[in-house]
Amino acid sequence: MAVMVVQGNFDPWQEIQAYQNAADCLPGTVGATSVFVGTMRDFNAGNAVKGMTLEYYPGMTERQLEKIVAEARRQWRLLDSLVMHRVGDILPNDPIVLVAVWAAHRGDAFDASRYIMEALKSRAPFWKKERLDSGDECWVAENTKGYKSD
Amino acid sequence: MAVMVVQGNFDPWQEIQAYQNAADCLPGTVGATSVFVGTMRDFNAGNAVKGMTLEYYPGMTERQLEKIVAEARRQWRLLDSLVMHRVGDILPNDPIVLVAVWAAHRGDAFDASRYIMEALKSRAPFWKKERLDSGDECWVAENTKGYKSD
Amino acid sequence: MRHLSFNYPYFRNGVHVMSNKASIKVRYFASLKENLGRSEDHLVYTGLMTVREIWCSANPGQPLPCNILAAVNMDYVDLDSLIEAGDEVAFFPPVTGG
Amino acid sequence: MRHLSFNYPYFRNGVHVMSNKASIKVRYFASLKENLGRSEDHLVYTGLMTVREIWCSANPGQPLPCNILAAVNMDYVDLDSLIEAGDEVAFFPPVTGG
Repeated sequence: MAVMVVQGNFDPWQEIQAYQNAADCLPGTVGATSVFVGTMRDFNAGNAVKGMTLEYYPGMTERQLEKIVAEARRQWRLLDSLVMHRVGDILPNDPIVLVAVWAAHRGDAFDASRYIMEALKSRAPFWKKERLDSGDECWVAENTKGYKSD
Repeated sequence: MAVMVVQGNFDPWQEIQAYQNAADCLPGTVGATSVFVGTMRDFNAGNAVKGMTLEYYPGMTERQLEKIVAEARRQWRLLDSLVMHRVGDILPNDPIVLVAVWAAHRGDAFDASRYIMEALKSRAPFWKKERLDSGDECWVAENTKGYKSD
Repeated sequence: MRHLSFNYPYFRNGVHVMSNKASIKVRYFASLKENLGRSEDHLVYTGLMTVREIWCSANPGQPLPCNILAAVNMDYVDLDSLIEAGDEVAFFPPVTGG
Repeated sequence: MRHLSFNYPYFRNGVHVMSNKASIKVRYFASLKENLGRSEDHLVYTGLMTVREIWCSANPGQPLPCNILAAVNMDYVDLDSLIEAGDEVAFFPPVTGG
């Protein structure tokens, strides 16, 4: 049940492999793994973006991520989970966030991974400042919603 | 938009990496990757399972998987997708199915990956025969549902 | 079951042709294949038939299992849909992949 | 804003203690930090106050931005909740991670 705030680029697929290999309790019990990876796009709201800086609130960010994971564990039957989030300077195509959830059954894995992502987007203290092609810098005002019905 | 039926074990995370690296169109446009991996558990309905054999209908299986992916592409804005499904003899902890979906936005990625998995479970012609610890072999009668409300 | 004779046999250049097109391949999978003890049948096409009638021709006296799925040319079909000469018909139990 | 004098100052072994516990750390993040031109303030705790009152003390004359979020000791709080001596209060704009 790891939660990590990381400086510097990371490969989400390697991280999952490494985490899985180190998790002794998982083999044989896992039927479903649901993973979400958020990556930086080079376009946002019509502007070409060269890069961004991700600010966070050390201490509170980790605490909120852990709370979100705990909420997910209370609602669904999970075997393990891994949440990683990048901070600092980021380039297009870099992974920003990884949410991986291991469960016996797929309903729990799908529901929990999406819940964690939506909660993270609305409550984990991270802030994006984009560097545009024009040279301007601007703070992203608000995250878009993850459900059409929102 | 690849659909593959594979004999022999595969590593889903390596497959995703390789597929992503070969997909020229993806960099910079992808904001969300949603992945589901189904693995073989060593317990099913209270029985210890030693292994299983997955039968399929060559031709029809691929055709149905492609139809399902095409349906997902009509309903959501996807940039790419990868579906792999194992056939033949399988051991506990082996990956059985991989569904990966790349999109600009997370709502599309989450919705489409789950849609593809549920459709695959109900319509793609695969059949599991389990080898129990007791020595008995038995065909799995029916898949469980992926949504609680079903 | 009606046999529509204008559908079969057919003639090409005055020669009676018994091509692949005029037969029906019936395939069985998984537990159904094991229970029947064979994986396929080849029927002579004798005119318009439903998928259900194909089952009866291939398995006389055996009731169609109630949860059976059927496909024609690798697409799912209703048991009452019609098949044509050259079609591949498949019967199988509920799928359990993924 | 009422200053409840029985809350402060407090005494330990007869000595007037001005510990860290008796101060309030106020932190700002992201665009709010840039707009204010500073990342934190340190206020002397002068009795029960709401989070909103903390903002007013630290930023006199500056209205509280309407979409602002607040946390006390790293948990989200309502702007009308009360803070205690030693608390860390944070103000920041809507979060945009993930």
